[in-house]
Amino acid sequence: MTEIEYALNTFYLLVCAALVMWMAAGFTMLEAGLVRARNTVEILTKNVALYAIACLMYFLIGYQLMYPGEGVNAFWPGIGFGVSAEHALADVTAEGSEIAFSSLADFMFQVVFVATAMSIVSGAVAERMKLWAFLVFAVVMTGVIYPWQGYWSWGGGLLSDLGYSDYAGGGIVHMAGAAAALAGVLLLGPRAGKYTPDGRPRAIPGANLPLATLGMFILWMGWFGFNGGSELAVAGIGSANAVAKVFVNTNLAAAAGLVAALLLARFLFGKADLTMALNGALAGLVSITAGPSTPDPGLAVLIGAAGGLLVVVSILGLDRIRIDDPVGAISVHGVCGILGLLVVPLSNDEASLVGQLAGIGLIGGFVFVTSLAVWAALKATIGIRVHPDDERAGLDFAECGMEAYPDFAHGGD
Amino acid sequence: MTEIEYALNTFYLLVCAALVMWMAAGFTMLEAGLVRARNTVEILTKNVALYAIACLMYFLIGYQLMYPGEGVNAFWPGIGFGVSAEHALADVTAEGSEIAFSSLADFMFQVVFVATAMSIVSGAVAERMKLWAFLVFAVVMTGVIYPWQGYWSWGGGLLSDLGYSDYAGGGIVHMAGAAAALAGVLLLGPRAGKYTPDGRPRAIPGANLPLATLGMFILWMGWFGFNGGSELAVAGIGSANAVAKVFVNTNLAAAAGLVAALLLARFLFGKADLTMALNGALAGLVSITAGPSTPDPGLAVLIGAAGGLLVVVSILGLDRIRIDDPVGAISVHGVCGILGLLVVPLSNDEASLVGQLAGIGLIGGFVFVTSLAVWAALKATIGIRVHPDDERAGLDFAECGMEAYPDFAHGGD
Amino acid sequence: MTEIEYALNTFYLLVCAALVMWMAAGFTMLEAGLVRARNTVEILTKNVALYAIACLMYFLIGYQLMYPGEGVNAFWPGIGFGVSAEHALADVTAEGSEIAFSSLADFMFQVVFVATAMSIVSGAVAERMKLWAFLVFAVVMTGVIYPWQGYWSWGGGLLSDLGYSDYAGGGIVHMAGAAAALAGVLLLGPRAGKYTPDGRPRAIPGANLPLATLGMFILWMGWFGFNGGSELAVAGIGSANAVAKVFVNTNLAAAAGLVAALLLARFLFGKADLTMALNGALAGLVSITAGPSTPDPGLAVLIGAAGGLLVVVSILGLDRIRIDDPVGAISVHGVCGILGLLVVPLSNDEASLVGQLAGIGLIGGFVFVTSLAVWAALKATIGIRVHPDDERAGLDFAECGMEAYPDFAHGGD
Amino acid sequence: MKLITAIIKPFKLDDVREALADVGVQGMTVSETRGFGRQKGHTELYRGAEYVVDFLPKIKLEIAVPDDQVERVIETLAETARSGRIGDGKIFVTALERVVRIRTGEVNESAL
Amino acid sequence: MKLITAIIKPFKLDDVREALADVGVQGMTVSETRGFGRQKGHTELYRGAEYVVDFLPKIKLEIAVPDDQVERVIETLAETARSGRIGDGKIFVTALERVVRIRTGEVNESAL
Amino acid sequence: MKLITAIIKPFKLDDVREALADVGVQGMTVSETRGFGRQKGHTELYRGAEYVVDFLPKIKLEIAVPDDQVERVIETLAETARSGRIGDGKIFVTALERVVRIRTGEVNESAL
Ligand SMILES: Nc1ncnc2c1ncn2[C@@H]1O[C@H](COP(=O)(O)OP(=O)(O)O)[C@@H](O)[C@H]1O
Ligand SMILES: Nc1ncnc2c1ncn2[C@@H]1O[C@H](COP(=O)(O)OP(=O)(O)O)[C@@H](O)[C@H]1O
Ligand SMILES: Nc1ncnc2c1ncn2[C@@H]1O[C@H](COP(=O)(O)OP(=O)(O)O)[C@@H](O)[C@H]1O
Repeated sequence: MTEIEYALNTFYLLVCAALVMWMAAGFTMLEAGLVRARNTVEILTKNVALYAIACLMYFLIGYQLMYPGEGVNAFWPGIGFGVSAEHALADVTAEGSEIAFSSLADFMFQVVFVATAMSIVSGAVAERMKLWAFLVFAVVMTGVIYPWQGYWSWGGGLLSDLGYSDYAGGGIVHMAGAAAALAGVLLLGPRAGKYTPDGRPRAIPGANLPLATLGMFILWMGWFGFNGGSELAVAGIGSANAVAKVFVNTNLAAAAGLVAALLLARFLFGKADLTMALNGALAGLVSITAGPSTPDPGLAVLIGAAGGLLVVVSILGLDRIRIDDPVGAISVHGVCGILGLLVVPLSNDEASLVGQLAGIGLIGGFVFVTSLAVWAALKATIGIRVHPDDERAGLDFAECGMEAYPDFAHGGD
Repeated sequence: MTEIEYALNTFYLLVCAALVMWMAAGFTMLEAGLVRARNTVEILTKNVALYAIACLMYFLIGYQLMYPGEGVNAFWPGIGFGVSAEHALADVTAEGSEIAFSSLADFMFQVVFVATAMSIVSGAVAERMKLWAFLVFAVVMTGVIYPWQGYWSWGGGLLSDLGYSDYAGGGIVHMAGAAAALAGVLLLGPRAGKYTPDGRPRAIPGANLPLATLGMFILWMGWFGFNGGSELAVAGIGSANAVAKVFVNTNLAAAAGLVAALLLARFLFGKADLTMALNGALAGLVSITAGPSTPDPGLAVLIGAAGGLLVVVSILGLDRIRIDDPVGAISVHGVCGILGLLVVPLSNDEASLVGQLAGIGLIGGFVFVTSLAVWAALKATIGIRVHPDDERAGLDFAECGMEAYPDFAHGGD
Repeated sequence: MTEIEYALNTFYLLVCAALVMWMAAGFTMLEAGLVRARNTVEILTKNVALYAIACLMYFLIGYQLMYPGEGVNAFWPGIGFGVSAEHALADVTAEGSEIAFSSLADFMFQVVFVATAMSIVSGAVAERMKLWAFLVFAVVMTGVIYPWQGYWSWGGGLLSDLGYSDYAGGGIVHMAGAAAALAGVLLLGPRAGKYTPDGRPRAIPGANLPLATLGMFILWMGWFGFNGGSELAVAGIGSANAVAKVFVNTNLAAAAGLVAALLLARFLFGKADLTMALNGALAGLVSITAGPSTPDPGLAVLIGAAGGLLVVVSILGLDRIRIDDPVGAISVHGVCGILGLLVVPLSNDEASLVGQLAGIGLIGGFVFVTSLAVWAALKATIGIRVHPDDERAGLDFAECGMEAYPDFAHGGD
Repeated sequence: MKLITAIIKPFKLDDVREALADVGVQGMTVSETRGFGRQKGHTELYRGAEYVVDFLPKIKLEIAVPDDQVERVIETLAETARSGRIGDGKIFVTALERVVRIRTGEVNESAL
Repeated sequence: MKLITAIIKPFKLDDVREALADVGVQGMTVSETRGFGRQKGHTELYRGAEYVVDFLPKIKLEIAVPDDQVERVIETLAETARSGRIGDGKIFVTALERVVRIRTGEVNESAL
Repeated sequence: MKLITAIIKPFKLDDVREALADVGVQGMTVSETRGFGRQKGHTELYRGAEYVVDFLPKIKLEIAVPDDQVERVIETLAETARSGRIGDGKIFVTALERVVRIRTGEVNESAL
């Protein structure tokens, strides 16, 4: 590696990290837009706090857990703390050195990924979960559960050898986040009033759709960093071309997901459902995340469109079986995360369907089970659900003592 | 080109593309802030969908139409599909090679420009146009009209030889978008209630000025990518200096436009009109877009200030002649787009007034006439204007079946 | 310097400048969220205008004042106009040249810093100051006061030799902005109704907490440019590593500040106070700004946490002594700015406590006194406080003639 | 004195206000409200789940008038607020026992 | 005819509306309002400063009914709006002297 | 029993509420509303086009009181809501035929 290549790669990773950090704002706005006004402060607090907790926990123990260098065994990485030592000039420029970027830049890029995984959980359990129970879960998820399974693939553990291919984390980040969310939702139950006594889902419209739309745009923009940075190098013709392809495919998959979801919703509901279009774009993004560097742009369009269609069906389906996910996080990140993993072999010879299924089973299973255990422990101790009166009146007063929009008359009860 | 130069240029183009993509969010927030609450979901849906459509259509046929390599003739580029082949290492590093960046990075940078042009249309026809008619127009505009005229200048067609100079698309993107918007507005007519029976304009205040302000900031930030990326190279001292100058001039022109519009509005209206200040900043940005790399910063300030003054006058003037443009898009992008083209020869010897006038006439005329034809065809078939009852009650229920701010009491009727 | 190094450094500075420009949007949203609805248009107008004024004044005289090359003496830099000449290829690539980036890129990066300093003032004087008085102050502050004291340290003046170390401007930018704000607040007095007749502070909740949260995220993101760009070079292994460390420390300090403030507020108030968490993150960011490149990440966490605790105490304290600062700007930028300066010697041998104290005294004293003089002059002439009726009814109609949210019923009086 | 309360369609407000001013009404109080009646709401879908918008936006006017103005005000209201389509609204009349103008302390007819 | 005004807890609105429809009420007007009464509000802290939320969200229903329906409507209201907890609200009855249906000009009972 | 409806300036609400509590009023219902009267609105410009803000923000208080409290409440209202400037508002008094406390079913004076 020359100095300038190392420098360019490092700068590129940092720019991408800043973009992924920005996704935290995207999740926050998306969720704040899709809940009712009376639960808005709580979801804002949850989101800013989870990002901070993720950064601190991943710094404390997560990063060394996920990238131990040499793990204890293929399943268990062992314990470590802090970040790795920075690279010295001589090591980088040594003949045959493959050190491509600053180790702190690597940490920076990795730390924002765990925050993303955690943000996914936040939306699914919105409008009824206790804030502090959620934050305790965030400590465990970002410090242990996420990095542990991350070790299996990106850290050199057992999935590395099984032909599991997950370029930017469609499974490791998105499906993992969704699995933790699903476990939480199952223990938590649907929001009060979400279902009629005879079990039909009721609409609970989000309070601020411009915010939700802004959130989608932020996520889309941040995803250029999420996927584009996952090439981990840009300072050569091959890697620069790869990054460019990832940008193009990411953008096209999102566009196709949006249009597909918009059209399907139009067909099903007779109107242009904005929230489904937003979810469609995100579905397209998630669907391409496991393999954005191998498909031709035309295939990326198809993958994104498949994600956009699937997400609508999944949201309707989960709603029907009483899995109440106010923002559609489980469908977007879980269902489409799986879709994205399964289509990787279409364009990537190094991936196998078996390997992908192994990854889905191992990551999904591990995160779901460990999360369920943590949620259950929380439920048994401090409780995970707010009091019904507080849920009806809104979590904002109960948990945060303030309103999101105090100057506006609004229909809370 | 060395590998590292190619890599840096490619990365730079991708970063700029991400910034321009972000402008889509800027237009969305700006427009969502300047319409009434009851038309907000519709304008959000329109904006997210048009961005997605622009990406897909430009991928499908627009890019090859605009950059056919060898066109059929100076006027008609011929038909092509998809993106170009990526560059191989050997070609890039060959002696005397001028291949400066990844071809997919180029596509990525180009595709966000067509989305910008389309976003301009959206605001002008707000609060009364049918959503689906608009989206059909978007298909034609982004797939054919925009790339066709783009071929004439950037693609090597007839304007290339006439001394027409348009660095970042003040005419090709902004004036073109405004011309399509004007054609639509003329066929559509003003919003119900916009004029008193005796023809005086009535105020229809926008529902959410913080959003509009956010939109302006997003656009300003994105414009660094829009103009800054249009140098198409950064990996040398000359090009790096040029990009830096473009950043500085873009920023100063916007600042000057903002202050000039604020002061003029203060003088005319006796108060500090925020919306005029926002339009002033955008006017400054548009005015410098056709030539941000040649003027000295001092001249950039003057150009921006001229744009800021002009936009106020233009908005008042169009309002008076019953051209109802809720967000001022025609004034900002059309009128100031023309201003920007006309001042290019002041600092750029390679541009001539005749060439600029030719570009204005050809691009403006072509886009206006073809758009008018498409709008007219839509009007004659599926119709372009919503039912008066739906317009009064707001487009959100009629087109999208939901409200933007359902939790807040508001004055819809 | 090689061409490519120069180019990469220039591009890096421009990207960082765009991020810092984006902070203007962050301050705007933060402040628009923390004031009442009836004062929102005014604060939006103030913020967009101050950014524009800062750019123009710094271009006109500020930049040459701050970086005169050779100053008249250690205290007074002398007068100059415009920007510096751009570097020629030969000069850059000359043997032993230390020219690392485009001079216009340097201007671009510097100009957004003065805007940041000015934005700090805006929030503290919100909801009662006359718009035009504020803008006149902005002209003096950004054209003269800020650059004059900036000359002492970054420009080579008297603080350069005193061992004062301020990597990214914790004192020069943040404490300076807070000192100007404090002077204004002292002359202006608290908002009507902020204190009970017997002097106890009353709550005046902000109207739109999602906006405030968005503002915090924008600031956090922009701070990567603010601190990360202040290394002023990235194109070598040493500088790339330094920038990576700055990113990591900036992010961790913010995270720690957020969590610390959230926990302390929970302990004091019994609930999760979102606005304190937001201030805590910003406090962490300010606290690390004076020295983000020297502490180990663990120390950065501690510094950020200290900032987060301090900001809560400071906000409560200032509130008690009737210094009414609606957004907490003086605590965040002033008090934590000082904290940040004082902890630099912990990890940086080149800084001394004496030097830091000298900087705090000189910069803080100079900016406070000169600002006080300007505010006093304004008070004596055009007045700085709006009429009590206008304050009660909200500044928006009085100063801007429009409402921020006209479609929503709201409780203005 | 009577208190005349009218529930009207929001878009009629400006016309009504002007017409009332023309017949000498010098003051009124206006509120946003929602109405439920023969005019049916609409069923919408949000993310596939149904919801009924059955309370439609209406404006409530409250106008205190001296007895001799009652007829004229009711007539004017009924005429200008009428669109002829279902949901035009109602006028309710109740007896007012006393009126006080806060600023001056004047009472009854002179307080109007 | 009477005008029945009920102040109820917001979450009871749907139940009340349905029950009223069941006993034949064909129209009503609904407003958001805030109530102050025996049900105490709560004290909150915003950035360390106290504020009291003492006006609690309530819904106001206004229902014009012919005399023979009054009892039934009041009973239905009282039953369905009751949660048994403090703050359930009040029902007020005033005399209605006249009602006009704007659309048709019908008056009194036939206007309801 | 009477229903006292007062239209007041919003910034007077806190004072009025406290003064009413002092004279023994235990409950009231408050709404945001807009008033039109002698107090003129203001003309503004939005992007150069005129618009008139002629409905000014007001607060409506509704207070049901037993007959023997009527005078005191009216006086207290008039005094504390008075700023002496145009637009201070009105007090309207109507007869209340019946009051029900929903929680307990109590009626009339004991329901207040
Ligand atoms: N009995 C009632 N009591 C109170 N308000 C009523 C009553 N009936 C109707 N309204 C109000 O009048 C509005 C119009 O009534 P509706 O029955 O829809 O149409 P119309 O008046 O044309 O017959 C309703 O939306 C409601 O606000
Ligand atoms: N005297 C009154 N006049 C008008 N409204 C009242 C009065 N007393 C109570 N209310 C309304 O009824 C609501 C409930 O009253 P409250 O005293 O809290 O409980 P409860 O009715 O169960 O005794 C109040 O919030 C207020 O809106
Ligand atoms: N005839 C009326 N009927 C109902 N409300 C009225 C009437 N006249 C005035 N009001 C209400 O009282 C408020 C104050 O009245 P206004 O004439 O402006 O001042 P003042 O009461 O000081 O003479 C108005 O804004 C309106 O809400």
